[in-house]
Amino acid sequence: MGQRTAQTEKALSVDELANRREWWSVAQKTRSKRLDYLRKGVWKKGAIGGNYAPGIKIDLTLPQLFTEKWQEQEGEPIMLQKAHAIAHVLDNIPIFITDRSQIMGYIGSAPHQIVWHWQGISMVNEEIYNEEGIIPEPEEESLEILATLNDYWGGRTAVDKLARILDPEDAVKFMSGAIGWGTPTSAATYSTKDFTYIFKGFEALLAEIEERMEETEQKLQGNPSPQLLPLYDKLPRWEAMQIVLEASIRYAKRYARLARTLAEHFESDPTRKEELLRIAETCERVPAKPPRNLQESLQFDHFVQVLARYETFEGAWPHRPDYVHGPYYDKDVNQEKRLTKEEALDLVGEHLIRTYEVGIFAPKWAREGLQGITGTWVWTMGGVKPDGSDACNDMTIAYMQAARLVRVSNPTFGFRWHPKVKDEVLRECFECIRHGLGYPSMRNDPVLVANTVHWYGHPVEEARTWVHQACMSPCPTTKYGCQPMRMASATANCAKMIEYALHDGYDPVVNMQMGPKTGDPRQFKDFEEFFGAWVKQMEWLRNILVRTVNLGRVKDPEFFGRPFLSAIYERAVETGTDACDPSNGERGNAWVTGFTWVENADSLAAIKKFVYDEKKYTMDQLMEALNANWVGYEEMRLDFVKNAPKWGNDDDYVDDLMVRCLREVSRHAKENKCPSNNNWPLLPENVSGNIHYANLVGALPNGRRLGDALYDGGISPGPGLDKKGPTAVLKSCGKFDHVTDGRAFLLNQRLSPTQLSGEKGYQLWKAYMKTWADLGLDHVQFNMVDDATLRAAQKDPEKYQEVIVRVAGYSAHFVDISRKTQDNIIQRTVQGLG
Amino acid sequence: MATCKDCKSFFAREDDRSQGDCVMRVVDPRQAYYQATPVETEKDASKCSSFQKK
Amino acid sequence: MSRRDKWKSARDAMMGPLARAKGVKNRESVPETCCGKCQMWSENAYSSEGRGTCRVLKMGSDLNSNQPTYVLEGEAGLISYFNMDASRCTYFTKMELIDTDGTECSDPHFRRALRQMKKFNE
Amino acid sequence: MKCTECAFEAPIGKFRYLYNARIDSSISMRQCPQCEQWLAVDELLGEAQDAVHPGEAPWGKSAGIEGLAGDSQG
Repeated sequence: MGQRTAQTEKALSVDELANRREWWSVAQKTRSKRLDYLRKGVWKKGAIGGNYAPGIKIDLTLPQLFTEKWQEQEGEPIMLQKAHAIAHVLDNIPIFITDRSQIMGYIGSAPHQIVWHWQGISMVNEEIYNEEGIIPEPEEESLEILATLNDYWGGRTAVDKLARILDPEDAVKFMSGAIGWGTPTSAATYSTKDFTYIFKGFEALLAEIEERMEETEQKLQGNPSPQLLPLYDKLPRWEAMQIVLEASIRYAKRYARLARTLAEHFESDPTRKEELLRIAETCERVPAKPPRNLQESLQFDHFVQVLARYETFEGAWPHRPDYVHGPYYDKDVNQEKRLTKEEALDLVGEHLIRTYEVGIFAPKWAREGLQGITGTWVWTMGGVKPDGSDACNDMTIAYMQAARLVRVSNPTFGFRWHPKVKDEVLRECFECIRHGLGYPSMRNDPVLVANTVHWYGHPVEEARTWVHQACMSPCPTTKYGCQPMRMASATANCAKMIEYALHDGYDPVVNMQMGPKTGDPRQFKDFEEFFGAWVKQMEWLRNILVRTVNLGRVKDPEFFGRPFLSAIYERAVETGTDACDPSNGERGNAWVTGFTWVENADSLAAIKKFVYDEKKYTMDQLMEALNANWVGYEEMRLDFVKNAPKWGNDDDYVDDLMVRCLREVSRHAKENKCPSNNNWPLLPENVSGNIHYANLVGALPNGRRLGDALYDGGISPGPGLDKKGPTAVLKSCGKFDHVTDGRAFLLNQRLSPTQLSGEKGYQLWKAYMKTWADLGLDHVQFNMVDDATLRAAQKDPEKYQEVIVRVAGYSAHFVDISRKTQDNIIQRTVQGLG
Repeated sequence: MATCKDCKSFFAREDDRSQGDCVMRVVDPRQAYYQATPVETEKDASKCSSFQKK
Repeated sequence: MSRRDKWKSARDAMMGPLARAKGVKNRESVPETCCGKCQMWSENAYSSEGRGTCRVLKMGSDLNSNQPTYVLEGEAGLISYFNMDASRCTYFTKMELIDTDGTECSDPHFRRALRQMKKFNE
Repeated sequence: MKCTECAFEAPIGKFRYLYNARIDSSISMRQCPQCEQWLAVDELLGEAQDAVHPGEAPWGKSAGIEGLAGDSQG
C-alpha cells in the first residue's frame, strides 16, 4: 500500500479507496474545494511528540500589548487592571481573514503563531525563552523582548504568588513533577460555558451589569452598615466585565471592517465578495446581539471561545455544539431553506477547522502528555434534554459527517449514548469510528447522569445538560453547575502509590522522600499490611494535590482574575464576583484525574500471589529485582508478567483487588472537600500521560521497567495482557459500580477493521455496545486502523498526514505522536468480536 | 515625511479618522490571507519596508 | 531546623533563581562543565525551564562556594539548573550522548531539548 | 554487548535503555551511545539482534492480531 506511486493513487476511485479503507484519501477526494483548501491551510499547533512543528512561532505581540497596558494600570484591582490589558490586546492585535473562510477569529497575530499568557506562570515564561524552534526571527531581537518580559513577570505571576503561600514542602513535592501535573491557577485551565445565557448577546449582558451597578450604587448611598462594605469591591469587578464585553464587540467589528474593506477594495470575484459582505454583517451582529441563523450562531460561539483564550490558556473546550446550534441548522436548512445541506456542511466543517487551528504554547510536560494536540477539546454530542427526551438532531449528524471530511484531531467528540438514540445517529457514530477517527468516544448517559447526581448533588434536570470537561468528566451547563476553573493540578500519577508503598515513601527517580514512611515492605507480615501501606500512600498523594488546588482555586480571583469569563457567567454577573470565586453559588464539580491507575491492581495482584499466597519469591528478591530495574532478572520479570493475574481477563483474583482499591479511593474522595464543600472522586484516564510518566515511574511488580510506557487507558488492561477476549474485558470493567465507585473510567479498545466492514460489521459492533451498556460501563472508545497502515505511516509519515488514532481521551494524527506512543498503540490487543 | 495615510495599504476608520487599518496580503507556505493591523493615521511610515505610495 | 524551614530552603532553590535571572546574558551562558551535561542530573518533569535534580547530592550541598559542600543524606535531592557551573563538583560525570531531539519522549533520564544546549551537539 | 551497526562493544547498561517492545516479551529497544542507532535487544540473552528503523517492528505484530480472540457477541 505504501509503495504505490502518486500516479496510481490519482487513478483510484473513491469506492476503490473506501474498499482499501484509505479513509483519509476518501476524505480528500469528497470534501468541497473550500474545505480542502481550509483543511490543508491549517498550521499544525499540537506538538509532534514533545516539539512544535517547524514554522510555528510564539506570538510576541500579545504579551507586549498586554504587559504595556498592565504596567500602565498598576495599582488597580486585579480584575480591572486585567480588563484594561485584555481590551488593549483586542483593540490592537493584528487580525486576518483567510481566503475562502467564513468563520472569523484566531488567538494570535498570524496563522502560524501560538500565544502564551505571561501573567500565569514564570516557569513557563522561562521555558518559552529556552525553547528550540519557536523564537521568531530575528532571534536576537526576540530574545531581548522575551528576557525583558520575563524579568518583569518573574515573581509576579499567579503561580509565583501561590508558591509563596503554599506550604513549602507541598510546593517542592508538587513541583517535582513526579506525582502529578497541572497548575493550580486558572492561568492554565478551562471552563464550562452556558450558551443559553451567553446567546442573549453581549449588549444584553452589558445592560444587566449596568442595572446591577446602579442598584448597588444606590445601596451605597444609604445608611452605613457592615453589609455595605463588600459592595465596594463589586463595582470595579462589574466595570471590568463591561470593559471586556465592550472590547469584545469592538474586536468582532474589526473583522466586519476588514471584510468590508476586502469586499470593496480587494476582491473581484462576485461570489467571494458576497461572502465577505455576509461575514461583515455577521460580525457586526454577533456577539453584540443574539444570533439569527447558523452562520451567526457558529460565529458567536467561535468568538466566545477565542475571547476566552485571549484571557487565559483554556486547554479544553467543554461544549455541546449540536445542542447549541441544532435549532439554527433546522431553521436555515429544513424550515427556511436558506442553506443547502452542502453549504451547511461547509460551515460545520470550517467550525471544526477553526477550532483545530487554535494554538497555545504548552509546557513540555503538557506537550508530552497531550501529544499531537493543543488541548483536550472533546465536544459532547447526543444525549438527552433536561426532560429526558432524545436531544440528537440534524446537527449531530452534520458534525459526524463533517468530521469524516476534514479529519481533524481536535476537536473530537464524545457521544452521549442512551437507549432512545435512533439507529441513523448510531450508524453515523459507527461510520466515524470505522473511518479510523477514534471518535466519538461512547458515553453511557443514564449512568453518567446518575453519577453526576451522586457525587455533587446536581438536580437531575441540570445533570442532563452535561458536557465533557476535557476528555471524560461530565458537568452541567447551568447557572450553578458550570465549572469556571478545572482543578487541573489534581491529576495524579497513581503508579506512585504502589511505588511508594514498596519504597517506604521514597522516590528513587527524583531522589526525594515524597510520601509518608509506611515501612520497609520486607518487614511486612502479610498482604494486608502491604495493602495498608498502599492506602496510606494513596491518601497522601491525593491529599497533597487536592490541598494545592483548593488553595489555588480560592486565591485565583486575587492572583489571576477572569473579567471575560465573569462577564459571561450568570452567577458572576448577578453577584459581582469573579467567575472563579467559589463563594458565588457554584455547587462544585471537582475530581482527581487518575493517570497510570491500573498498574496498582496488577502489581498488587502479583505481590499477593507470588510473595504472600504462593511464596514463590520473597519480598527481598522482588525488591532486589526492582532496584536493579529488572536488569539481570529477565526470567523473573517475565514470570511476573505472564503468570501473575492481570486485570481485564475476568479473573476475580485481580479484579477484586481493583474493586477494593477503587472503594478505598471513593471513601477518601468523600473526605477530601473542594472549596464548595463537595467531593473529589477519582477519574482514571491517561491521555498520553502514560508516555510522559514512563520516564518518572520506576520498575514495578507488574513487570515494567523505568522507561517503559505505562498502560494506556484508565481501566484498560495492559497492552497485550488481555488474553481472554472482549467480553472478558467488559466483564472485568463491569465488576465495579460506574456510578458510585468513581467519576468516570476510560476504556480503550482496538477492533479489527476487516472484521467490522460492511453491514455485518455494524451489527457486530452494535451487539458489543449492547453488552457494554448492559454491564453499566460509562465509557469506551475505539481504534480501528490496522497495523500495516500504522507501520507504513511510521516509515513514510508525509503520505499519511491525515491518519488518526485514539490515544486515550483524545485523538491525534498518528504522525504527530512520538515513536514510543505509536508503538504503544500498535501493541494494544486487537479484539475480534465475531 | 511619509505617514501611514499616504500608503496604499491604509484604510481609515469611519468612526475615528485618526486611526486606520494597515491591510496586507500575506501568502505563507500553507495559506493566503489578508491581515489588518491597527495604525495611527499620522504614524511615520518612512522606515516601513511595506510602504507603497497611494 | 523546623520542617517548614528545611523545605523552605528547597523551595527557594526552586523558585529563587528565576527572579534573579536578568537579561539575555545570564540566560544564555552555559559553562563547558555544567549540571545539564552530567549523567547524575535529571531535568525536572514539571517545567522545562532548566531546573533539575541531582541524583547524588542532597539539599544543603553547595557547588558555588570555594570549598564545595557535598551533602549525601537527606530527604530531597539538590535542585540546580542546567547551566550551573559544575566544574568543581567531584561527582560530575560527563554524559556522552546529549539528546536534543524533543520529538521523541523516550529517554528516561537524558532529555535535553533546551535551545542553549544545542551548541554542544554541533 | 555489541552494536550490530558500528560494532561498538560495551556492557549492556551502557546502551541507553529506551523502552520495551512488548511487556510480555524479552525484546527491548536500546540506543548505541557511539552511532546512536536504535537496536532491538534480547534482554534474556543480553544481545543486540538488529537495528530498528522507522516502521519496523522486530517483535512482530500487535498484541492479539495473530489470532483474533473469538468470543461470540451473539
